[in-house]
Amino acid sequence: MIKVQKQDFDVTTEIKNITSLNKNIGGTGVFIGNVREGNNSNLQSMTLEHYPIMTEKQLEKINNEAKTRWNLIDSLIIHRYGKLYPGDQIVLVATFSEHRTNALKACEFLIDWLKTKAPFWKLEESDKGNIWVEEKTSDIDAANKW
Amino acid sequence: MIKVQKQDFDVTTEIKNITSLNKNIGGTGVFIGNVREGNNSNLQSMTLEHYPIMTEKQLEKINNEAKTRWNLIDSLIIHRYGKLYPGDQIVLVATFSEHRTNALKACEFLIDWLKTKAPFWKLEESDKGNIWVEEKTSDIDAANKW
Amino acid sequence: MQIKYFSWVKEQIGVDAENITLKDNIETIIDLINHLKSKNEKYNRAFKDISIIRCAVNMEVTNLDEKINDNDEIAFFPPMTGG
Amino acid sequence: MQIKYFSWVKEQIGVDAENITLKDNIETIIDLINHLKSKNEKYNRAFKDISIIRCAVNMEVTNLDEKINDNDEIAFFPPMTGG
Repeated sequence: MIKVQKQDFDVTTEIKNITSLNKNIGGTGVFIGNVREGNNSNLQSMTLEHYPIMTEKQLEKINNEAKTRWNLIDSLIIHRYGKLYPGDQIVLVATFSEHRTNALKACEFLIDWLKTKAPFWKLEESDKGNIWVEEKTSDIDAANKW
Repeated sequence: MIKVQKQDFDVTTEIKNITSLNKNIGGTGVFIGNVREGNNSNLQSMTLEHYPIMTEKQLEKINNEAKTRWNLIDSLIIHRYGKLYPGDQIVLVATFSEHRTNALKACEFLIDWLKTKAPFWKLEESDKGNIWVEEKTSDIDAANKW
Repeated sequence: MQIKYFSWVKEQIGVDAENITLKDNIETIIDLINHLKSKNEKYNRAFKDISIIRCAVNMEVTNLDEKINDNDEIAFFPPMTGG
Repeated sequence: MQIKYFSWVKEQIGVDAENITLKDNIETIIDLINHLKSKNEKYNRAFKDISIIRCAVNMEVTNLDEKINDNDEIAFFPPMTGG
């Protein structure tokens, strides 16, 4: 399942919505991304812009790719947009499988692909002014390894 | 932090207890293990026995090993014991880092090591009778790869 | 044809979307970019370094040599930074 | 010396813990196992296949040739299945 939303999410609720439906889920892999305050720049806020409809299409595509590659009972991506503050949750990836290996690998894959293939752009508002976050070489490498 | 307990845990509460203390956490890796009903055996319950005090010592040791190997801001292991039912949560591993790679690798490591190095024994109560879960070769291999 | 802009591409051009009618000599995205650059300095600046421009045709990421036609939705943006 | 048993080792022996006084000829864990096996059939059955017996001395996992002494806490159990 895919959710692109402005509002926050509750990890327990989101996970139990799925595990309560299937008692054969033995392993759940989860990744949560938060806004970091940063060591030097003193971040005040971060605004996530996205490309509505294309975002949902891309997340759906990435999620389906994970389901093709690993034996998953279910998987979930929640990605927020709008203005967020240090400590706020940005993204949730959760993968549900009978056994842990599939869940953990798929979880890592999903967050790696989201980094470079989900149409979001991050504007950091800090002491240094407003700066658009640039693509990282390490993220491109991480996406390409799959 | 290590918790060995009979009672259930709430994932959101456990994670926020840590992320609320440090706004430089950018990535949280989580693994949740649940009791599986199983495909054939129709599991009724699972009783987890453990070796009090040694359990805490071992979990502490494993957790410290993760902190030595990866750059983590914090990490948490909660392991339940006692009688559990299909769908119940057994174990929570959560790793907190500035960036996702450290968190995800450490999370995978922790659950791999817990499988063969934490003094728990699982008794499955099903249609087939009461059977102690045996060590899996795949778990030994997973632990040895780190 | 509708064109959408995101992130600093949008900021430099000054609008988030616009409609244009394709001229006959515009067959690919790169033709479209050259056409836009000829309009004024804002476009010229936004598209100065084409290596950091990504584009989508009908919400699918494509290369700049992709053929386009009048009822396509085109989008220009910097590399994506999701997650 | 206190000895603790877990899982099916405990079930087969019939107690979860017991105190014994070390005899002079018992120097290692394997000596202790052989001593226990000589006591009765329950121990004999529990320790029949030594390859699936794990042990800890003072809550540290060790090998069966580990030296032991009278104030150690020894534990016998099958391979651990945590997580």
